[in-house]
Amino acid sequence: MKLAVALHQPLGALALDVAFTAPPGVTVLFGRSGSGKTTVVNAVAGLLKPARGRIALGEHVLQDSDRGIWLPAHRRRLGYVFQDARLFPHLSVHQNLLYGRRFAPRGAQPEPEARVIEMLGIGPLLDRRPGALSGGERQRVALGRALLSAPRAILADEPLAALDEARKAEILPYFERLRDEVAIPILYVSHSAAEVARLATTVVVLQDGRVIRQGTTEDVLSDPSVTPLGARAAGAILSARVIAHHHDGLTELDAGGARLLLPRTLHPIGTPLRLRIAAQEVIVSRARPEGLSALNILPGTVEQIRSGDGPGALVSIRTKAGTVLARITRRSAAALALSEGVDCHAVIKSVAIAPEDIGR
Amino acid sequence: MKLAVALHQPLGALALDVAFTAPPGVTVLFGRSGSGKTTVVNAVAGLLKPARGRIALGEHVLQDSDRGIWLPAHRRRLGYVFQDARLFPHLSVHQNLLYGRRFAPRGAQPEPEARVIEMLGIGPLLDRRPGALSGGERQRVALGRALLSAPRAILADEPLAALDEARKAEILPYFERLRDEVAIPILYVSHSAAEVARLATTVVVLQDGRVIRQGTTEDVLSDPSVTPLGARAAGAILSARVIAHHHDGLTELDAGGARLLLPRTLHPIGTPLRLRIAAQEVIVSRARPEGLSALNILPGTVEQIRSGDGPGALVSIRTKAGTVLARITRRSAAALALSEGVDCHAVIKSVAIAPEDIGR
Amino acid sequence: DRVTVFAAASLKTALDEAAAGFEAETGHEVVLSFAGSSVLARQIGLGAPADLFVSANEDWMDSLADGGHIVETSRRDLLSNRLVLVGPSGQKPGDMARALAGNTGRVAMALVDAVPAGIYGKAALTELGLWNLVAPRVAQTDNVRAALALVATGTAPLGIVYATDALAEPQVSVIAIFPDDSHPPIRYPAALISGRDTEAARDLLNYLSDTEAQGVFARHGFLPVGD
Amino acid sequence: MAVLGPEEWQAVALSLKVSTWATVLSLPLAVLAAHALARWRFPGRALLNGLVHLPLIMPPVVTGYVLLIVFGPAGPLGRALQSIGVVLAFNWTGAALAAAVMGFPLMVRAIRLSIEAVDPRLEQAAATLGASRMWVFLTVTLPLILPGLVAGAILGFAKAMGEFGATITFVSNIPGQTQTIPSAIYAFLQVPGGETAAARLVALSIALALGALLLSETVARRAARRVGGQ
Amino acid sequence: MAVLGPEEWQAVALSLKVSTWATVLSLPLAVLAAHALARWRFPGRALLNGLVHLPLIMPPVVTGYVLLIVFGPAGPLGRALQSIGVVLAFNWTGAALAAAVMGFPLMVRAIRLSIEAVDPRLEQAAATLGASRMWVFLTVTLPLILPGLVAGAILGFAKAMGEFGATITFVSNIPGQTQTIPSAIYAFLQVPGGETAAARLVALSIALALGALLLSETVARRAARRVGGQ
Ligand SMILES: Nc1ncnc2c1ncn2[C@@H]1O[C@H](COP(=O)(O)OP(=O)(O)OP(=O)(O)O)[C@@H](O)[C@H]1O
Ligand SMILES: Nc1ncnc2c1ncn2[C@@H]1O[C@H](COP(=O)(O)OP(=O)(O)OP(=O)(O)O)[C@@H](O)[C@H]1O
Ligand code: MOO
Ligand SMILES: [Mg+2]
Ligand SMILES: [Mg+2]
Repeated sequence: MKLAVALHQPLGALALDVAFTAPPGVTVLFGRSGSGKTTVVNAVAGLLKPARGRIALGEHVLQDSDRGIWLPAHRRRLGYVFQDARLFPHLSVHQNLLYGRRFAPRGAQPEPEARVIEMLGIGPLLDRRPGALSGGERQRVALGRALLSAPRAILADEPLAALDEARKAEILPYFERLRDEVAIPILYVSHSAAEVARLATTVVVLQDGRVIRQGTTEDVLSDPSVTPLGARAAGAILSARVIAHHHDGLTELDAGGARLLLPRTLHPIGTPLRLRIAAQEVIVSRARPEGLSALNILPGTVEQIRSGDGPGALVSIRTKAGTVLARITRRSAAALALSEGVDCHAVIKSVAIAPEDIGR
Repeated sequence: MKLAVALHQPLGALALDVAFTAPPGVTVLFGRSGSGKTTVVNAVAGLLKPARGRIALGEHVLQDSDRGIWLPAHRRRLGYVFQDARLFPHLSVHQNLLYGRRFAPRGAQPEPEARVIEMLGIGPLLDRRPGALSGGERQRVALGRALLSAPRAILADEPLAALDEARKAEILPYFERLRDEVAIPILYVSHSAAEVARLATTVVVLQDGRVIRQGTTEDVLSDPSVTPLGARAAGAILSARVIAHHHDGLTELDAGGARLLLPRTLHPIGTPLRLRIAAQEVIVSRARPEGLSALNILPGTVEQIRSGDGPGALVSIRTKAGTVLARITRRSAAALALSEGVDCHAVIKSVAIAPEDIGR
Repeated sequence: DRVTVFAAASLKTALDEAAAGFEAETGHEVVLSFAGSSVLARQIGLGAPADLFVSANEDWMDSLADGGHIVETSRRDLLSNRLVLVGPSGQKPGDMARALAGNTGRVAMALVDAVPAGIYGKAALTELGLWNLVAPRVAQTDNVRAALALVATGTAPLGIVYATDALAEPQVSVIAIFPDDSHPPIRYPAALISGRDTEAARDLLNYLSDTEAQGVFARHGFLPVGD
Repeated sequence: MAVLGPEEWQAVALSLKVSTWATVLSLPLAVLAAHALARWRFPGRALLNGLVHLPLIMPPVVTGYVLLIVFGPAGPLGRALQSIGVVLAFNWTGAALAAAVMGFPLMVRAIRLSIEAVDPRLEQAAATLGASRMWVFLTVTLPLILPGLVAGAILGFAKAMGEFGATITFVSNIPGQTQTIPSAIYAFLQVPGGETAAARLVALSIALALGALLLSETVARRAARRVGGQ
Repeated sequence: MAVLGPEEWQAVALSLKVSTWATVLSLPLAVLAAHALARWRFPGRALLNGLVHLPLIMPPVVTGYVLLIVFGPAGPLGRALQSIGVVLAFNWTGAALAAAVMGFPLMVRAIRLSIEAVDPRLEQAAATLGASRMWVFLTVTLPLILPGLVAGAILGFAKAMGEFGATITFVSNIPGQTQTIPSAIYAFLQVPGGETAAARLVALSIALALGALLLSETVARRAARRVGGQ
């Protein structure tokens, strides 16, 4: 089942005009502040009635302005996780979780309550009031509440933006589990490249109310022409698998035959992981460098070099592990005589792969 | 004139018990959420009356519980910049700026209005209402408002925390100018290592209501035993001076005789800068590496190696530019046979020096 | 000059007309304030700036006299009136007792312990042996005109008011007249207020006792004193 | 306080009954009106607002008179109600109606303010979870405005305890049936020497209303704390 | 609406005068009381709250009677005021006092709510800039509660326009001197056939009060917008 969205809505100076499809898995809506992300999600949720549009979830039409169809929010059965949780302050955590259940249609099969509570680790909180929860706990409960309403899709508008790093790290894994264990489309708004890398199966990039790019996460994030977040967001996603945990605290991964070392993760051996390697953390070398502290050295071939107005250049290097992006200075690119087809090495520090950039 | 603070105050489970001195310049109060930073600042401001304590600004006693002295907030003449700006919504920007002036004592010499407005770049905003300002503009006005009340010290409680990266980058320089141009103590709360690196002259580290470390910025931030922010916060501060702007978009700096290249900054030639080099961005090499894209290679000597439980080790390398910290894996440290006194090179990518880590 | 008169509510229509005559004749200005005699007496007792008080019974005038609030020498009975049982317009005249017994509806009266019309009414019913029959059904109002309104609007089927009230209100009909001897004689005593006995007030009091004004009152159904 | 006579006790009991019913019955309507004024945009909103405020603006005697004309035995609504067995005129039910009408604007104002303070984003959240407008109101808005609701109700109750002008005009002053505390006080004040009895009742009615008021502040504070968390 | 007679015009003019003065003079006191109830913690707070609410709770006639006893020519305060040339009883000034007293609780409630809505952090900010308690109130709190202040004032004004029971008891019903619109209406209702004249005045007084109410909502909305930014 996929979510198909096509909208037109004048918004102040901006005209929102988007069309995209969100397949099962996580579709991240990505873009600068003010680009229209929240507006799109609210339109999908039915909290806002766009001037024209067609929104359908599989066969189920939520809006079709041509045919005069518009379902109100409470009949759409979409689980919305808001940036600010919006838990009901007068209800306990447990009552919050069960809130949507009574409105679910008889036939609906919500996730079993026990499973959701276990998955989100909120068992110990059930009797508390939302006022007594930390920000991270609050968002987990909000997620649980949405799930237990037996939704046909999940909408999440920057659910982690209000949280500090520690809290973010606490919640991201729950969204991962959701993506992997629940087979409904998730539309997720974010402007964190790390979140995109960890969660997204599909990325839709918005700019000034328009979709400027739409595709798989690997494609979109490694496309240097997509700079809604500035050059610093560029990075490549590698798929890998845990093959060993070493005694000195490092975890070894296999990525398409190449070996990577990073600080120990808690994932058991065999777990498939997605790594985001930020382009600015990668050093390029023509010869295989020796005697460096960096442990990961991937041989490869230059696929493409793009440079803009600034001092930087973005080099894509095809390696066994996949395409790696490196942001270096134009001066270095010249000094190393890099050009398409040239052989080189991508040098990556183990410790430069940040914990929040490692996901399943 | 310096601010001397000694406080005791039970706070829920916590007992706040701190004593420190803030000399002119910026003293950053640094510590985890809940460690008591805001409570300290509020006590200094007089918004909270600690159970026991002595707070004095030079000769001027603000509180001395032993002698029964306690000045109410409005008689302390401290400029408080709040995290949430707290501009008066019913007054224009200009009226907000002038608010404190009428309460300043006859003798006080507030900063000249024109100079503050110019320094903060808020001239074009004067007639607007706070509601129509962006977050960054709002904090600048709040800073100006505090300055124009002719304060004897400035207090700032995470003034940038609510802002996104772009806004932060917009305001930090104003605090720098304040530090360099106004000769009063500034007590600044933050938990961003980058902010500390750019602004602080003195750092006071709080943990669970106690001061666990207090000293110059260089000392505190490069001390791996101080980990209120986790290992990733470790980094060294280098002092440098702009010596050239190159055509390919790079700026060349001189740091104690060593040359550094980084993406162009707007500072004119001759400007002294402080750079924070995050430890995890530094690669260590025994031999001088050749053919790498990294442009900055500083020769030096290993001063110290510290490792904890994890897979990482923190290497201090004494270079001409100053001490540089590198966070590498223990495996690499062993492979490179690093030990105290060994010669090595610190390899730093130009593009890895983030714009927010460069300050004056 | 200006004369301020506090007068019983039942005098409203007639006294308005008589006062206008006085104004035309003398050029003085008359300000009239009407309410239940009880309210007015209390206010005068507490210093209200009335020059002349016309009560609807002797008791309230007596209570002012006891407090020294009136000029005793000026006191005189101005008018008399009769008490009637009324019903909605169209009601046929009939026997008092039968009308009261034959209808189980409310009987509207002014406050039976305070307002003159109520006091007279209660006395008359008691005298006629009807009080016990009527008492549980009495609906009391703060003055006699309010009781009249209850009958006029059809809220109460019966009411006890002055004959003059019944005459003024086309929406009600008189069912029966209470015998004069069933209650203390209805008197409207008038007196000047102590310390305020101006020439104009004295003139007005005299004017009201005089034939011209008495003619006006008669036209509104009031009876001369001593009738 | 001296002991009250049986007639005075009757007045007290009646006043409590009348005020309680007036409050309980007008509360749902007040909530509805407050909700409409706070949240809905519809033509005639200003008119509704004015209508709700009328009893505050009009002299109570006039309000009573209007009630008499409309709900009296000869009035259009009065006749209709009578035909289904509801008698208002000269009945304690009529006193309750008068008290309810007079207290209505106060209730609506208090409740409206508390509705305006409810975060509409919580209501949106409830809608996305499947709750229809009605359910959103019952399960989210209503519990959240509880403090304001209680405050409004008790204010209305206090007002009802003191209502006089409209009551005596509409239902007269019949001991044991429509003689509320204020009517009894008024009657006492009219009789020479009645001041002591009147003062007794005044003190009692003030004590009752202040008690209610204190109760309302306590309940409101407690409800606010409950909603606020912990 | 038919043209009003001179006596009716007098009543209208008097009512406007009385209500205006009542509102203007009681407003500062209402602000003070509201501020104390909203922000200060002091012994006797509950008592003050009760006292403020008394006129809402007591039958208006009783309030008027109390005023008469205290401020009448024979009353303790009345005599003191009279010696400095201020006469309240049976004077339009007394009508203003009665109206002010009766409208007071409504004003205080409205203003108190708006004070409670002011972010105390703004007041703290003002204190750190050197403003004493008094200045904080004048330069921050007061401007921010303007909408509530206006709403409260107009509500008090509307109530004053309709006040009857306390007024007629305290100052009687003397045309041209103390006969306000409600007293005039009452007088008309006493006369058979006076309903038309009464209805005219009722309509006028409703129009005036509703106008004020509408004005208050507009002014409050505009002030809220001004404070909200842009
Ligand atoms: N009701 C409205 N009326 C007019 N303009 C609006 C309205 N709501 C939103 N906008 C404007 O529409 C644009 C898109 O807003 P939206 O909230 O969808 O952005 P966003 O991408 O979610 O931003 P952010 O990342 O800051 O949440 C913004 O420029 C915003 O100012
Ligand atoms: N009024 C209070 N009563 C009880 N505990 C309090 C109170 N105010 C603060 N605390 C507690 O005191 C501790 C210190 O709080 P404080 O706000 O000073 O921390 P902080 O260092 O400023 O944190 P943050 O970085 O989150 O702003 C926290 O544990 C907090 O929960
Ligand atoms: O005229 Mo009266 O004083 O109502 O009986
Ligand atoms: Mg948004
Ligand atoms: Mg804090």
